[in-house]
Amino acid sequence: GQEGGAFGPARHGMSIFGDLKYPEGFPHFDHVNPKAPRGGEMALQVSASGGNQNFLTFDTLNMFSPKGSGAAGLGLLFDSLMTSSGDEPDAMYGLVARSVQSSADGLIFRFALRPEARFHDGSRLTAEDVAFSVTTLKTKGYPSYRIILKDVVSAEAKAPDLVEIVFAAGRSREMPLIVAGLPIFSKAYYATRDFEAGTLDAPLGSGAYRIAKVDVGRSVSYQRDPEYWARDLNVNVGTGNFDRVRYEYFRDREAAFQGFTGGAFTYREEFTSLIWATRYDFPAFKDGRVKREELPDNTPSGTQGWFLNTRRPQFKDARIREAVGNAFDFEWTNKNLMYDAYRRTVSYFENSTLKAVGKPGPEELALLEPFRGKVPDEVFGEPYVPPVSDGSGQDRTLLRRAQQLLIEAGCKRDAKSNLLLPDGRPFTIEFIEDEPTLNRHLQGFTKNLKLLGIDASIRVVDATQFQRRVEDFDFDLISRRFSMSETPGESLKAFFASETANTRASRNLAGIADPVVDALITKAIAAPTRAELTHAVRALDRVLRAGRYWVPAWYSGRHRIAYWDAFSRPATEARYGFNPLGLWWYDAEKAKKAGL
Amino acid sequence: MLAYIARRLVLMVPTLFGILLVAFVIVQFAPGGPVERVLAQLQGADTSGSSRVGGGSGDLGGQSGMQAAQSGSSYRGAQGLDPAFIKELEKQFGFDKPAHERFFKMLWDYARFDFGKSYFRDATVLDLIKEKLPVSMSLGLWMLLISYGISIPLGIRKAVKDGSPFDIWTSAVIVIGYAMPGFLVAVFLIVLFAGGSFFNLFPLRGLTSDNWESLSLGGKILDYLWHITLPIIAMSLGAFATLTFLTKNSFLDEIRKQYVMTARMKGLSERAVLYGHVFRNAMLIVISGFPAAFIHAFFSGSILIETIFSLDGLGLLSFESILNRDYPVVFANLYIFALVGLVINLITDLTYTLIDPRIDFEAREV
Amino acid sequence: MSAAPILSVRNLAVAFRQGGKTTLAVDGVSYDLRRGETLALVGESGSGKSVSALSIVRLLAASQTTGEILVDGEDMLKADEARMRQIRGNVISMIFQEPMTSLNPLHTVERQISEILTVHQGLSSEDARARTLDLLTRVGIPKPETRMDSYPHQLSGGQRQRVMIAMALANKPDLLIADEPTTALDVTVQAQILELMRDLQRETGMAMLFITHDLGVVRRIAHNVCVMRRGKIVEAGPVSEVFANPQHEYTRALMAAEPKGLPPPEDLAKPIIVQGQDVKVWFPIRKGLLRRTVDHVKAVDGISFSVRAGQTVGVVGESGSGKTTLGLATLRMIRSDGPILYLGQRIDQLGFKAMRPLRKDLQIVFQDPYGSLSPRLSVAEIVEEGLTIQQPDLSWEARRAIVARSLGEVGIDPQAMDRYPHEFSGGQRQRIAIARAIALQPKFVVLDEPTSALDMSVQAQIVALLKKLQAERDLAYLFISHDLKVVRALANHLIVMRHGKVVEQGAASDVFAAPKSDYTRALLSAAFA
Amino acid sequence: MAEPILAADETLTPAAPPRSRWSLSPINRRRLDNFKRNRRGYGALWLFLVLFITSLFAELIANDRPIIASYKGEILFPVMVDYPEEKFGGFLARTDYRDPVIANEIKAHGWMIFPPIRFSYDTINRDLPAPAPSPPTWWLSDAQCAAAAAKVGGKGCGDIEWNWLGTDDRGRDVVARLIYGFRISVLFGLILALVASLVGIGAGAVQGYFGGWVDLVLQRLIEIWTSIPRLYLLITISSVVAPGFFVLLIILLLFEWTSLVGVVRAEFLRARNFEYVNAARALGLTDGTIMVKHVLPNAMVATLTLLPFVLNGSITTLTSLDFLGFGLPPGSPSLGELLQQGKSNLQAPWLGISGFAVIALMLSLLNFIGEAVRDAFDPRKTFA
Ligand SMILES: Nc1ncnc2c1ncn2[C@@H]1O[C@H](COP(=O)(O)OP(=O)(O)OP(=O)(O)O)[C@@H](O)[C@H]1O
Ligand SMILES: Nc1ncnc2c1ncn2[C@@H]1O[C@H](COP(=O)(O)OP(=O)(O)OP(=O)(O)O)[C@@H](O)[C@H]1O
Ligand SMILES: [Mg+2]
Ligand SMILES: [Mg+2]
Repeated sequence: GQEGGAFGPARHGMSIFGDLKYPEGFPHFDHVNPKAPRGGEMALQVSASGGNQNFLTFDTLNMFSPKGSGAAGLGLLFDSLMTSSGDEPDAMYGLVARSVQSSADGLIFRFALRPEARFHDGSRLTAEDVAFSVTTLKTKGYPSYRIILKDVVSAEAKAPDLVEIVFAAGRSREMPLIVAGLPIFSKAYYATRDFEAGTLDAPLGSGAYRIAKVDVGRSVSYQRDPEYWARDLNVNVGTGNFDRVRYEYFRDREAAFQGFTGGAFTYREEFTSLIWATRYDFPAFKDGRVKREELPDNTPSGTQGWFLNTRRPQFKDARIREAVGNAFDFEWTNKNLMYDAYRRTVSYFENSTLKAVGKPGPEELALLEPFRGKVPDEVFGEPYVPPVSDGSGQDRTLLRRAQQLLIEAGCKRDAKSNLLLPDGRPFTIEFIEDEPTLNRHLQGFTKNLKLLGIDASIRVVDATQFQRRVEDFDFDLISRRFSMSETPGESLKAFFASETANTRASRNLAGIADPVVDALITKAIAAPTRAELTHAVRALDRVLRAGRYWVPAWYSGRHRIAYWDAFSRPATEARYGFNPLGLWWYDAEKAKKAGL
Repeated sequence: MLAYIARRLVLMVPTLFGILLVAFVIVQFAPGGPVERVLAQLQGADTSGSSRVGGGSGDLGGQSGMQAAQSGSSYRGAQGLDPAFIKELEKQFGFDKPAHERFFKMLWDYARFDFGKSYFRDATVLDLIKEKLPVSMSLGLWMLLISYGISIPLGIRKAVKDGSPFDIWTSAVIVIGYAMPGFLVAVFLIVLFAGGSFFNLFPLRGLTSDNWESLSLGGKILDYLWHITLPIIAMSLGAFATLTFLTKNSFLDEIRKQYVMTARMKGLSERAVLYGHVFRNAMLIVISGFPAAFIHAFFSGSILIETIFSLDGLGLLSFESILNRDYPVVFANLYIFALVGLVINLITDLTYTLIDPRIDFEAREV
Repeated sequence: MSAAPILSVRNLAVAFRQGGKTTLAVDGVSYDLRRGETLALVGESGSGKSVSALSIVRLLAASQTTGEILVDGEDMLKADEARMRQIRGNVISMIFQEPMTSLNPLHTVERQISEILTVHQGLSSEDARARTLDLLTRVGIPKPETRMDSYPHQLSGGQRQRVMIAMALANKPDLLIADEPTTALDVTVQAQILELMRDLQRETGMAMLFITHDLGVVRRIAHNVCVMRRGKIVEAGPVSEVFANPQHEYTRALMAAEPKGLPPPEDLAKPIIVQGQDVKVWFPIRKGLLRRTVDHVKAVDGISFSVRAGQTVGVVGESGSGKTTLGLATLRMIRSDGPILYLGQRIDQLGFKAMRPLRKDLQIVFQDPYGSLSPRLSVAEIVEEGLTIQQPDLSWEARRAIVARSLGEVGIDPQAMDRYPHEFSGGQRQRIAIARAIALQPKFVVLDEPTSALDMSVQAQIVALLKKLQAERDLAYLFISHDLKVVRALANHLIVMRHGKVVEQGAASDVFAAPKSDYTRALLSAAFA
Repeated sequence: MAEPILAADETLTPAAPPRSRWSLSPINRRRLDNFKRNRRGYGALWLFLVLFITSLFAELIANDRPIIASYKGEILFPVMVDYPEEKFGGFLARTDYRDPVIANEIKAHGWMIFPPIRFSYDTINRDLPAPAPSPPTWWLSDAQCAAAAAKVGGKGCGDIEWNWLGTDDRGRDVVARLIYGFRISVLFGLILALVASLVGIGAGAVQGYFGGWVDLVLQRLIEIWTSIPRLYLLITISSVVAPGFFVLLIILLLFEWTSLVGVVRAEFLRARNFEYVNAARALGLTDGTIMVKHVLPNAMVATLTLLPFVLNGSITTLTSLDFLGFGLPPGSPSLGELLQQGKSNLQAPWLGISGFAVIALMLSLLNFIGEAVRDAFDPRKTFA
């Protein structure tokens, strides 16, 4: 007898709501060029970190241990049970796993493995290895893995090609996907080695690339494995086209940029509007050897903004919170400090289908209606959008509105024109930051707050101290950026639920504690289909925005990339997976022209 | 003198104790510890502060403006932190024990020169220092050589030619060199000589090329020199000023004394007079500072220059370990450098007596 | 004697400028000096003797020199530095007036002397060492091997002077400029040195420009003499002529001047001011890197003495016999063993602080006046300093008046009191040191060779001053000197020292009249020969 | 016979004319003269004083508030007094006199006189012709200025407010920041350097002069003191109080003084053996007097030489603290911040260059002054 009820059918892929774009036996993903030539090299910098990776340096080839800083690209060494498709928000298709089936209650997942899966040393990749990998990451892995894998109860090899993962009841929706995406280590290899060791020995993997060369702290190169067991697998067709992949590290931003101009590496994603706007005037760019492009980014842009700590007396009143938001002139900031490179974030789910726009549709209304009276009426109209200023940096209309709101909320001024809270205490706001980057943008913000009579100041502290203060909610206003998933689930609680409002170290920075929000989160988590999820989250977005818990910042919605003109790319973009390293290929002809 | 040396050596023990105690107490009060550091890093913050040094980040905030998101799988589960996990971390770093217990354990370990391992790297502290030493030594020794090699003769010449045009223009050059911030110069040099815009002549990073192992000895030396040229230039511009002026002024003070006249009367060459006679009298501080400078050269570090040229030296190590709350590294660094410092101080004092036999350290009871 | 002068000075003038004022230190001096000849330059302290000598080798900083200085026909004022280097130390050597400050304090005796040998003669280091040893022996340094590694501060004044002399003679120069070369030497050693110079003169035909205030010495060794006063030569000629028949009023005065008179007889009823019993000062000799003590220099080795109010105890004896050390120990300037009492109170164990209130009663004039004057203080500040302790409420004007009077008393133009010490002549500095000590109105003064750099007339003036003060204030002196004439004029009690021990001690009159020990006898006979 | 000669020639002139209260003693006169004779140093002193004193009145030179204004017949002093905007018919708690609404209102009912530079160190130029850091206005073409000029009804760069040295990366006027930055740096540096030197010299002097146990113990204490992990101390302190001018000054002072101790101690160890120090002791002078008047001048050379660099060092320290985020509160006019911006904005050379130029100027002036002071106390220095 099986616990958890009967198992469903074995499938070649899985997704949160079960919808799969590609049928079993599909030849290749749509967004690849199946005929992409193989060869050449791509050299780049790390731009996203996982495990213990660090943007500035590395000292170990083990990125999954808590110790040290792992080299970039180590993920290339490892296969996972399944791999994401890139043009669906969360679907994954079998890589090492041939198929997957789950119990009716969704707590037990069984992955059937491909018998041909091999590690680089030729040994077979078995269910034992998968089970070992999951349990090891859960117990000894880098903390983020340990935290995520909390909901994994066990991972067991049922047969050499069958692994069973048991999840805890109430697991978050994405757990199976997370497990399916974990790297798979060789159990035999680690029998004689310490998994946590910060070693410089190349770890044994099974993936498309092997480590070719390591120059600690400076660069790490990978070589495509021509014998890769899954090279012709449908999920891999048209991917991994570069013979060599090289990651370069620079501790200094300017040095890195100069490295790029000199051809020390060939692909660069730009995160700074200033450099993008002003520095692309070097010879290689001018004579066309370096190309520059802005590609759309369709993934949720992340939730960045200044969260107002509602636990503080200043910010108890939503009117005051809105007034504070009015003091930030995004239009001026964007134009004068950021070369108009950004767009205003208005929603917690910006740049995704989950963002609420226009008047609520019938489904949303259905969700919201029960709360009429408990939420501001504006929830039933257009969602709140931060006001657009006249771009003068000091829009008097907005400030006047702020002033009115403050007075409505009961604020007064003392003899010296300092603003007082309704309870008579002086109104002070301290922005704390763990790095000075945003100070520029805050300058005008604080200036406007001061015009309103608020004693606003900025304080920069070191990251660790910052963390301590964030954990203790010891701040007035804080800037954070959270990544949002296209399929949010449990994580919504961490950000917005009242249960986390007073849990130390939670991510509910604003201290949102609203039963309506809680109820909508429950709806979202329980949503059985993507459509229902979307409605629930949009409704949630409306309620949250009506709460004025934050002063939203901005987002790019684009990838700004520059590269030495040696690459070609597939005609269709992967909507959810921006992955030049995996999908582009080396164009020898262009490369010759570019002098590479 | 023997008694004095013995006294000094014996006093090193309480001194080291004092140093560790004070540091330990202060560290206890510093807000945030290794646990917060781990948590901050989990949130994608740059806990070492190096990105601040290495140049501001993008417009989006977060580490270096890059996506601080955890890759692929993990960010989907962005969740709150489990208090049990925090407890576990505390235990891992030994913070479940009371402070005094930790302190005495540290003392006992250090007394046996057991410095333990870094919290955040799988390496012993000594290995870390060993790993970073070559960089620091390279920078330090060259700087020392250049600054002493140029400043002292220059200072002497300036003293001899006090008030002449030579004196004036060298002063101006030195002061301007000093006022130039090394990090700006460094960046300027990189743009000019190591980027794709002007001359791509010098390497951007490190001490050696990645094919260093395969080079011949001469090739190795050339490669090494090729690498350190820019950092050394950037660092040394400001290095002459104090030493040169100190030399000049000390010389000015001595140069008209009676014994110099005697030396001149002997018919000695100007060089012999200046270096043979005046030097030792004038340069007590400079000469006796040399052993210290020499030893320090091994451990010197410049966070900014190391960052700009991606040189992993002790400067960065100690800076990062402090901001990272990597206490084993912090305390071991402190202990080792303090110990070295104490020995250097003693050596310096002994050099005083070698330079000037009249010097002693006793109290004058008469 | 060859006809062409090796040195010919024409119309030499040296001017100093400070604070916009110009002081003419040497004013149109001309003389000739031939090979094998000795020219003595005598004259009043501060008359420009040293300045004129220094200008020959162009070692005067911050001055304007005009005229002509021909050495072997070559004008020194026009020669370039390289040429000057060849000349200095080789053709011309110089013994500086102040040996105490003229040696490099951080070089050993050996190094100082051998350097000049290696530079000009290219001797190897062993040869140079051997030569150095020989030179040291010849200038009368006892046990020179043990002295080779000494630093100047470990030597007595006379020893330092002899090191200077050895240095100057090392290269057998053609012209030796000796600026008061024997001031710190006792008569026997002085004789030995003069003999050495004369030998050298005979041997190499060396010419000597000999600056001194000791007319006896002039008579003994000089062929010609120039008498200087206020920067001018007032009289010149062969020694015999000038001495026999001085023309200028000043010359006559100089010749006649001599510390005269006898001290009052000892008054045993007066209280004992300072007393020492079996005083010992042993300096450790240190060797090696760790500076272990291997032996001792027994500088003062069990000396007992007492000084009464109104009494002057003269201390005489061979150079290096421990006189200075004794004086310093008496004032507790160095550590010593054996009780020392001041007004019956033991002070030999007193510390720094405890001594301080007594200091104003116990004063000292150091043997090395130059070294004892702070180089960055003006003379006024130096002399005034003691007053600020003694009479802290004096107004600035009053203090300056006292300073001016004190300086005037020792014969220094008070208008010069705002100058720095280095802007004075050797003798002037010595007098400044005396003025400083006296300004404090002490009860007891140690005078360590206070008149060694003074010409006869000033010497007499100082002696008279000391006597006057003694009479007025019942001052007690411990008077250290080589100049037995001065001692005779001042001291009523005498201690004769040798090798750190007392050879003879007693009432001065007795000792002068009937010396008991051979050493004293030799000393006296040399002095009053 | 000797005495008459003396008496005849050396007339004892009165020492000096009586000194008035404020005049210098002759030797100090001479020192002052020596100082003045070093023309470079003397000139540098004047220039420095002029710059420094001018910068003390920075509020009257570069400010975003009028020095004086007349509104509806009332004379106002906005530089000194905060007037709420209500006074001028607005609604805000503070008045931004640069705001066209207010400016027009005041002009309509009176007049106002602005300082020559109408930006304060923290004034954001809201009408930038180009995104910040925007270049010096004279560097721009009229086309670039057109948009900004249109707002004030003009056409080209001549019609807009000028940023002579451009703006920093937050749109603040560089000249204004330099003026205020110079003031804060010099004040900070001078106080720090002077107090630190005083304490450092004192400690070094005591150690070197007395030697023995005093030296042994003090030296050990200093060894312990200098080993204090400063960054932690800073972090700790700054977590309690917001780091500002005085907090930073005190924290830096706590450590800066040790830098001179070693040098001074060495000089004292050496000089206490000099004959003239013994002589001073024999005079019965107090230890303090001996140390200050006789020994210290020897240590002064090193101290005077190092002083300008200590001062400059404090600027550098401030810079590095800025880097770490422990510096002056964000927004303060710090030269360090300007240099730092220069580094991250290579396309805007005016930032780095102007910051560097001010520091170089300041350092040169101080060095020249230091040289002249040294000359003044050098007994052998004579000027032809
Ligand atoms: N550097 C100087 N600046 C100003 N005046 C000076 C300087 N050096 C010497 N003098 C003055 O020049 C005069 C001559 O000095 P000099 O040393 O030649 O005297 P001297 O004849 O050697 O006397 P003594 O016998 O006392 O040594 C003195 O009055 C002295 O004050
Ligand atoms: N600091 C010292 N260290 C070692 N030896 C010393 C020291 N000071 C003096 N001496 C030695 O002690 C002896 C006595 O010296 P002192 O200076 O008392 O002689 P002196 O009688 O004053 O001689 P002079 O007449 O030459 O001045 C000398 O041999 C000298 O070398
Ligand atoms: Mg003389
Ligand atoms: Mg003596």
